[in-house]
Amino acid sequence: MTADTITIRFFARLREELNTEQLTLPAQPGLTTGAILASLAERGGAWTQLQGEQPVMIAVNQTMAKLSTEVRAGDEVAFFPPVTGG
Amino acid sequence: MTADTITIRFFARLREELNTEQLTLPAQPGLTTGAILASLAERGGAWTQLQGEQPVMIAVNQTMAKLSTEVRAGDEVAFFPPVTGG
Amino acid sequence: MISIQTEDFDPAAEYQRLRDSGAGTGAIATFAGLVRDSGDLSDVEGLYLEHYPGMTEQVIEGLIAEASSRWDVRRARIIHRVGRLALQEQIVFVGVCSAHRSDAFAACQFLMDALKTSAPFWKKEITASGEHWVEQKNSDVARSDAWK
Amino acid sequence: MISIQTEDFDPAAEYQRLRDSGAGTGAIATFAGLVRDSGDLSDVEGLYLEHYPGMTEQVIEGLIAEASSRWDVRRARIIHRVGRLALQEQIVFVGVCSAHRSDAFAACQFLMDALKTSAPFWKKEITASGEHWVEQKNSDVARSDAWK
Repeated sequence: MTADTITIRFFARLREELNTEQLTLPAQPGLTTGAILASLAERGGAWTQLQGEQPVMIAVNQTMAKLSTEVRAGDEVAFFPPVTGG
Repeated sequence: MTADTITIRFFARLREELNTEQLTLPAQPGLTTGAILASLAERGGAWTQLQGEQPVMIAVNQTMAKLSTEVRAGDEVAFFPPVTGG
Repeated sequence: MISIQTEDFDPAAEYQRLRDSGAGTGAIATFAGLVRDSGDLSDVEGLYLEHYPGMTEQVIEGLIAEASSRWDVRRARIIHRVGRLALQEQIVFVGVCSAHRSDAFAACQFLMDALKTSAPFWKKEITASGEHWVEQKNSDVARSDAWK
Repeated sequence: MISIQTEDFDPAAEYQRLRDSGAGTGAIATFAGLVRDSGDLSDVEGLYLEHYPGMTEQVIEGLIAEASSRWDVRRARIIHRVGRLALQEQIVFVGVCSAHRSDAFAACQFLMDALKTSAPFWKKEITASGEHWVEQKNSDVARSDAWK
């Protein structure tokens, strides 16, 4: 990862169904996690679930975040299903 | 204890303050635990507390009982302060 | 299973027994009470615990039966010590295993709360300057009543 | 103290450490979760647990800080295993010691409930006929929300 990209990570069921653990996207001014989800959903197939009915949890730099959270170059964004530990 | 008496037991603070662990009383028709407490309180001194403000718990044959519980020959009656275990 | 004893107990062995209660066990909640240095009095050096033999066991059996009727209790274990106990010694152990964590927690907590207000044990605090029978706490009665 | 690990843990050693937290400790509440033979699926043979390294520790530290601000917590210990776990293996341990039993119980239960809905762990059930990612339970969310 370089200073002008954003790292995207997937966990658990999402990681398996997207067959993707990690990818990088270019940073853009005003980019939000919601916009990232929308653009990834356009890839079709399993990716459409990122805007589907099943809830997707969002973390930015390892802190829970919202669809409206803005993302900057160097940030780590994670998408995952509701947690089920304990 | 014979078949026509009642065994009275005291525990904890009551046992110490009355300086009595156990005593026997004659059984009488219609005798209640309340009547026993009243007659013991007449002994004066520390015994008066059996009818005083501090609550006295009552068990008959090792089951919690009330002032109105009737007591028969052979029964074991216990008087003690509120419990403080655990 | 209920034990009233003067000897110390081993929570590790108790935990292991609870754990060995079958493949349906998903949750084990335990509680241990220790002798603290301040209770009604400060500078407590130890406790003396008295009980009513026979009645104590009967009351606790009733509490376990009640817990088992209200929650999924696969096994419950209660140990209560009596006699003279030094600072930081273990006084009481309550362990419950269940399929589910909510049941294990509820039953364990109910048993501890009910034990405090229903089982015939009495505690005397011992300090350098004397002894003192502990008074029942209103907060303990309230906690126990909350389960009714 | 927080540990996320693939290795098993020893509740006896954890209990002993909680017990050694000083003369003011009067209460130790512990919870352990085990792999059960039925969850979302029946005939479960084991679990696979995934987590988000780094974030997990951060979230749990926050939960312990919150518990410590709400209750008297003298020491809190959380261990959560990840990776492949067989039936009846230990998954999670939460131990809290406090001056008072009500605080020990509340903090222990809060930590377990919050862990279930806030910490980034995901559980997959493994059976003879396949695997299945566990769904978050509404009842777990409700229990966790009840602490707010």
